[in-house]
Amino acid sequence: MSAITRTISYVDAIREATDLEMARDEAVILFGLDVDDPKAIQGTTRGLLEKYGAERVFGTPLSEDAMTGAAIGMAMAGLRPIHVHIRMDFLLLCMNQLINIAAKAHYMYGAQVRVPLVVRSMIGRSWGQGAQHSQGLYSYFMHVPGMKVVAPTNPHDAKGTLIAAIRDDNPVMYVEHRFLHFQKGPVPEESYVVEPGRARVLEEGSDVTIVGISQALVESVRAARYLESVGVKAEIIDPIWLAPLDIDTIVESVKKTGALCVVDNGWTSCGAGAEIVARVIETIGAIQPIRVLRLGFAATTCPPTPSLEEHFYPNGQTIASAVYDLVSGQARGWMPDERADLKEIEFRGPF
Amino acid sequence: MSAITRTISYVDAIREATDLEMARDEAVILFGLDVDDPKAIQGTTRGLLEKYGAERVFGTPLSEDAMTGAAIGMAMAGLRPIHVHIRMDFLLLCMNQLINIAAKAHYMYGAQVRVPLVVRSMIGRSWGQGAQHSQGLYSYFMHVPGMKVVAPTNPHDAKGTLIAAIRDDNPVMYVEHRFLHFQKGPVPEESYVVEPGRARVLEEGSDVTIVGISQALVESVRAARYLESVGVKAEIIDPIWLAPLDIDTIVESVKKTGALCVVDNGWTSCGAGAEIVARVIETIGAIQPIRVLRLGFAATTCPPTPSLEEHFYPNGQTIASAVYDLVSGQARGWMPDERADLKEIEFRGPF
Amino acid sequence: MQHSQSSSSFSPDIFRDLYRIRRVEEEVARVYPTDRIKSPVHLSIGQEAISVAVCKPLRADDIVFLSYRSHAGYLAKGGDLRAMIAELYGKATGSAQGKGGSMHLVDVAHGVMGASAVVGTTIPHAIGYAYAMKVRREDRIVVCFFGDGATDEGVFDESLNFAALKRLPILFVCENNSYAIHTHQSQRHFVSNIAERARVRGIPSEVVEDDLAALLTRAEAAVAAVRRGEGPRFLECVTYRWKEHVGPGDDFHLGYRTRDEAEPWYARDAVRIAGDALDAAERQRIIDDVEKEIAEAFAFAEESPFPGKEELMKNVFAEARR
Amino acid sequence: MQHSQSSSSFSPDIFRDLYRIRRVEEEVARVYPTDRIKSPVHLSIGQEAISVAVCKPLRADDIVFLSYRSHAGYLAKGGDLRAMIAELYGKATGSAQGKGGSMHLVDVAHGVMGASAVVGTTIPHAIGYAYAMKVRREDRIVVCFFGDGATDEGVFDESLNFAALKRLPILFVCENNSYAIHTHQSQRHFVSNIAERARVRGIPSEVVEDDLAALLTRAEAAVAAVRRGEGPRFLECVTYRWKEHVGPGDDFHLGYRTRDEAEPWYARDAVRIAGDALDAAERQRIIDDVEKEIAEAFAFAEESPFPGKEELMKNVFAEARR
Ligand SMILES: Cc1ncc(C[n+]2csc(CCOP(=O)(O)OP(=O)(O)O)c2C)c(N)n1
Ligand SMILES: Cc1ncc(C[n+]2csc(CCOP(=O)(O)OP(=O)(O)O)c2C)c(N)n1
Ligand SMILES: [Mg+2]
Ligand SMILES: [Mg+2]
Repeated sequence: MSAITRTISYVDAIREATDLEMARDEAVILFGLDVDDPKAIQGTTRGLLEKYGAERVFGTPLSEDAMTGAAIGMAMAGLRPIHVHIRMDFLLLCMNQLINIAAKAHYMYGAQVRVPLVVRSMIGRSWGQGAQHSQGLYSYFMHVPGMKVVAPTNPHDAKGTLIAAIRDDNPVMYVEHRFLHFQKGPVPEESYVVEPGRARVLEEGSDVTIVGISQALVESVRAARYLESVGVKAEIIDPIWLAPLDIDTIVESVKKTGALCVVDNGWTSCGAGAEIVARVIETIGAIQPIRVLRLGFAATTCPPTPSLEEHFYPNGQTIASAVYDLVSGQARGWMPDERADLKEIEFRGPF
Repeated sequence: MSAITRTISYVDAIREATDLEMARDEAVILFGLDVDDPKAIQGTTRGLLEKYGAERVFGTPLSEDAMTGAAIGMAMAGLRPIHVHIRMDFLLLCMNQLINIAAKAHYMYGAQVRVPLVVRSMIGRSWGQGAQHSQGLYSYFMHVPGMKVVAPTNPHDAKGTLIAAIRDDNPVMYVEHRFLHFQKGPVPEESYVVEPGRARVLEEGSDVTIVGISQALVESVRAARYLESVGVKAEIIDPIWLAPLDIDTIVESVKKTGALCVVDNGWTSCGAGAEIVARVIETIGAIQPIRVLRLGFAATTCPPTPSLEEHFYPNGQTIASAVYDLVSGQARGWMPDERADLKEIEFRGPF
Repeated sequence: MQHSQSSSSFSPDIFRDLYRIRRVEEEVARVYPTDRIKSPVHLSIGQEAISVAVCKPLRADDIVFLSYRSHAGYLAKGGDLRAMIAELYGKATGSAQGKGGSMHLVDVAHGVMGASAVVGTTIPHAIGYAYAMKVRREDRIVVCFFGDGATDEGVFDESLNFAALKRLPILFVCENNSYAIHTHQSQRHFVSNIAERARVRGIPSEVVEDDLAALLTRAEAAVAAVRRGEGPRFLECVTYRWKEHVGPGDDFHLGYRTRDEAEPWYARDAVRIAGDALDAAERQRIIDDVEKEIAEAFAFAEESPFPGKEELMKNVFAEARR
Repeated sequence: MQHSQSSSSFSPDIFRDLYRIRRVEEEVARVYPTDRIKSPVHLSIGQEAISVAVCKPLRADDIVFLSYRSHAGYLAKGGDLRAMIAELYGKATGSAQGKGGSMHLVDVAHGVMGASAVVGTTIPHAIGYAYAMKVRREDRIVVCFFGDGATDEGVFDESLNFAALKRLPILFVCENNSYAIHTHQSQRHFVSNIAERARVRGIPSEVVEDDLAALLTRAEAAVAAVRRGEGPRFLECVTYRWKEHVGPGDDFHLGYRTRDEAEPWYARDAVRIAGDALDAAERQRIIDDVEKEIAEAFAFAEESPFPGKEELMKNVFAEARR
């Protein structure tokens, strides 16, 4: 693959993908609370109202349930709606439409309708967001057949998966972590798709497979740096798409390493990590013993105070510490000191 | 444990538990769509309106979201609401209140409030219920900290877990499968609780551990009978409570058998089975190879037509066939013929 | 068909549509106990006039959204009868190849966009579809049918708000039969004034009594106004469900309502009234036609195959088509 | 504090309550840029009079439910100031030990049942609590505060319906500041008539303009009616948010509203008006008291410890207490 020379942010990658698709296809339409307001959803919708007009780019009343249903109706009529939510937590208001209709319509209406709907939902963190502004609930959408789920971790994939999602004739849950919004990275100027169902081996290693989901991938890369210092070589996998999930890539890696750690940006119970572990073990559990570990949100409500919040999320150091124990087969009691040079983690490809 | 002489149905066990608790504690209150109508929620609420009056037993408007919020408000005020839904699928209308508030209130309000709420939700099946009247979505509630989840499989536990749920100061999701409503079994007349977090080994065996959830437990017992005919001895576990989950009992069993099959009454992806498998493997995966299999709904929307629906759900025969392959380590191509004597499966204890 | 309360005359088409729906429902009810219908059925008997009157002024390319009590709306809009019966039978020739069932009837080619088993869920679909028509400057319109129970759900109010705000080409039709299953509206609403709730949003709204002539006039006017681009309209149509909530029988034995309550509605039966307006020969010709069509549709369903096992996993996802 | 538009005289208490809330908010805004407050803040500046007027006739054992813009309601109802500031600081002495944050203030001992970050979510809690009071034959009442944006959500309409149906002892108070974040009501509602939506449900309802005297009178009357057992009441109180939606600053630079729009509201400032009604010495005494209390509360928060790591997993579940 040829080197990509332009560097832009994740926010701009989303904006550009939307812009390109809206220019390419009149049917694409963008709405949700505040998409047309001065803050333009962190900048991801900036300029689109001016370019495409208020019928194709509009804010809505605070009516998540009806607006999701409306998005489905628009999709049935042949539009390709992108419905934006500044917090994934608000999706709990429209689960009926998403799970009972969007995921099922094509099947239960005998393939007479299609629901090409993209739901953009943001996960927050820090600054005291607390209980209801922090949840990464994507496993809810992995549970139900008929939905695709994607959680891009870098600007390149943010653009390519959003274009893929918009062109997909099925409902796609597109998950953005606010920390990732500030990531910069190489992004081609032209249109391209990052296809559903293909994971990426970000770094090769022989001792343990670490699968990092959404922003947890960044923490996993940090963890890999720490682990190097104790001689542990981690293979880092970015699943990109959670449904369909590229389990083969993960299984191949675990066959080699014999140890799997999934670092999630949500709770572990019945989460994405549980699914990944179960599928790996169903495939190769009978053949070899496998060390397995899931990390994710602490099994509690997210507290806003920083003294507790720092223990709510796994980070590079805590991941490294736990993975070191995992590969060692015993508690080592090792916790690396924070390294300032790991503050900025950027992906430069290859993609 | 002394023998229990009285036999009643699951429906009557629910009714009796509710009655006993309403008599014992004025704070217990029962409501939901149609709880006071002539069909009395399959009979589970029969007679309670007459006995406790329309303020403590009432039907509601079709407003699942607000009524769930109201239930939470009642609970904050010191009542102990039981909110009934004739289909679990309708919970998708009130996920915001259940996940964003009920599960979190005690924590995020600094332990100043309690939410002693019981949500009774029914899973359907057959008779063309189809896409939106068939889902077993309990993994959504296992995902979020702060909720308890129970899926009793027999009249004894239906009564004992409901009483435990009503007395619990936390939100409890109580899951009833309509097929189980017709089960009969021994139930003590007096009050008793079946405590959260304790599973039951229903049948002992050495070759494979089968965990059956809700109605899938009945199918698992059928499967065990078929498996006997090919010499496979299955250990059957009823988890009863899905959260908190008694993983120790399951782990102990798998240590012995080396093989685990979870038969679920829902989709497998990020489902209860994924969680059980992941926790077992996290505990003992490093020590021994373990054969693992999840069975559950086919990864599709539930079709109403019987020619497809019969393939949507695992049953005694298909479970037996798959488990035989699992313990054999190879595809045997064995599918037992249906046995008429397995139509009625009843649990006679011990409890 | 002795006496008529209304002196209006109705076109043969109206009688045909009404009679056809009534007889389909009666056939469904007749067959139901044999277990050959593989789906719960929510019969429209007693409520047919609303669907027929509202669909009469619609064009083939207009769109309707329905609730699970969808048979009348489906047929009135032109949904395929054979595909419907086959769907109830769970057959591969059904409107959804047996994957929808009675509660999810659909016929996109005839503008029936689909029914849903969860009360109120199709209301926002209707506004979304109408929004698409509006931005594409089409002169089609959407009609959204639902029951009085659906108006209890918050999504109803949210949808009215959006429809009003965006001046959408949509006609809301509430079939108020007073009951949600066995619970009367008076046990669910402090004031029984559903139409007012639309009016307060700025949507012209009216209550239409159970009278075929009135229904036809009011529906035609409302459809015309919506088509002229005047924004949404709302009709609350007062009606009565003759049969049990779900299933083929009567339900007076349950005790939540009495036969006395039902009698006046039977006396106003629109099917009879529309039939009485015709001369006997013409009426009989229509009856014969319809009976033949229905018999054929049931025969078609009976003879059709069930879908094969390989269908189970098909169409979970839509395949790319470009 | 030069001139007053209103000639009414207001009690010292009213001034104290208003001034106290205003000054707490200003202190929060002042401290905010230092990052010692560990939570997003939604300031009530400009809207204080509504909380003060409505809480004035309440008893200590009455209950209020709040939105995330909760500081005014929390303080007006008697919520503990030190616990509030400590909660904003994320300290162990906070109302929720740092586990709630600014958006989830609570003080059960003083009848503040809790605020929520998801718009509209506390409205049904309020009706549930009122239901409990009703069945227990208490003479307490519930007040439910929320913004105009919350009325977009279906749960608002569902809750009105239930409150009306069950004749609950609840006063709904909509603080209509015309905006949901940066989106004006006119972009969200076709007709701006929130109070009408309650009236159509059979709930006596009125619009109260931005006038302290009117607010006091109307709130007192509404609370009295609810307490007499006359069922729910609804007040739509017209108001204006002076500061940005979230955070401590102004936001005219964003361009969604102008300073011109704000000026008339500044001119009607209730804090100043209530102060002007007092003699200078009395006013100063109150100011000194309040300033001292606020300074102490912030000092308390500053000095308090953060919760220790062991708190993270505490109170996920409530322990049995019997
Ligand atoms: C959201 C939801 N809640 C409850 C039910 C159970 N239910 C099925 S039909 C029905 C009554 C609906 O009444 P109405 O809208 O008046 O329609 P009708 O049956 O009278 O045509 C109810 C409560 C449901 N299907 N969906
Ligand atoms: C359900 C939900 N949707 C969206 C948001 C994002 N949001 C936070 S505050 C707000 C505006 C609410 O406006 P209003 O109810 O008028 O209250 P105000 O801020 O004016 O006091 C929105 C849209 C949210 N918190 N919850
Ligand atoms: Mg009805
Ligand atoms: Mg506002």
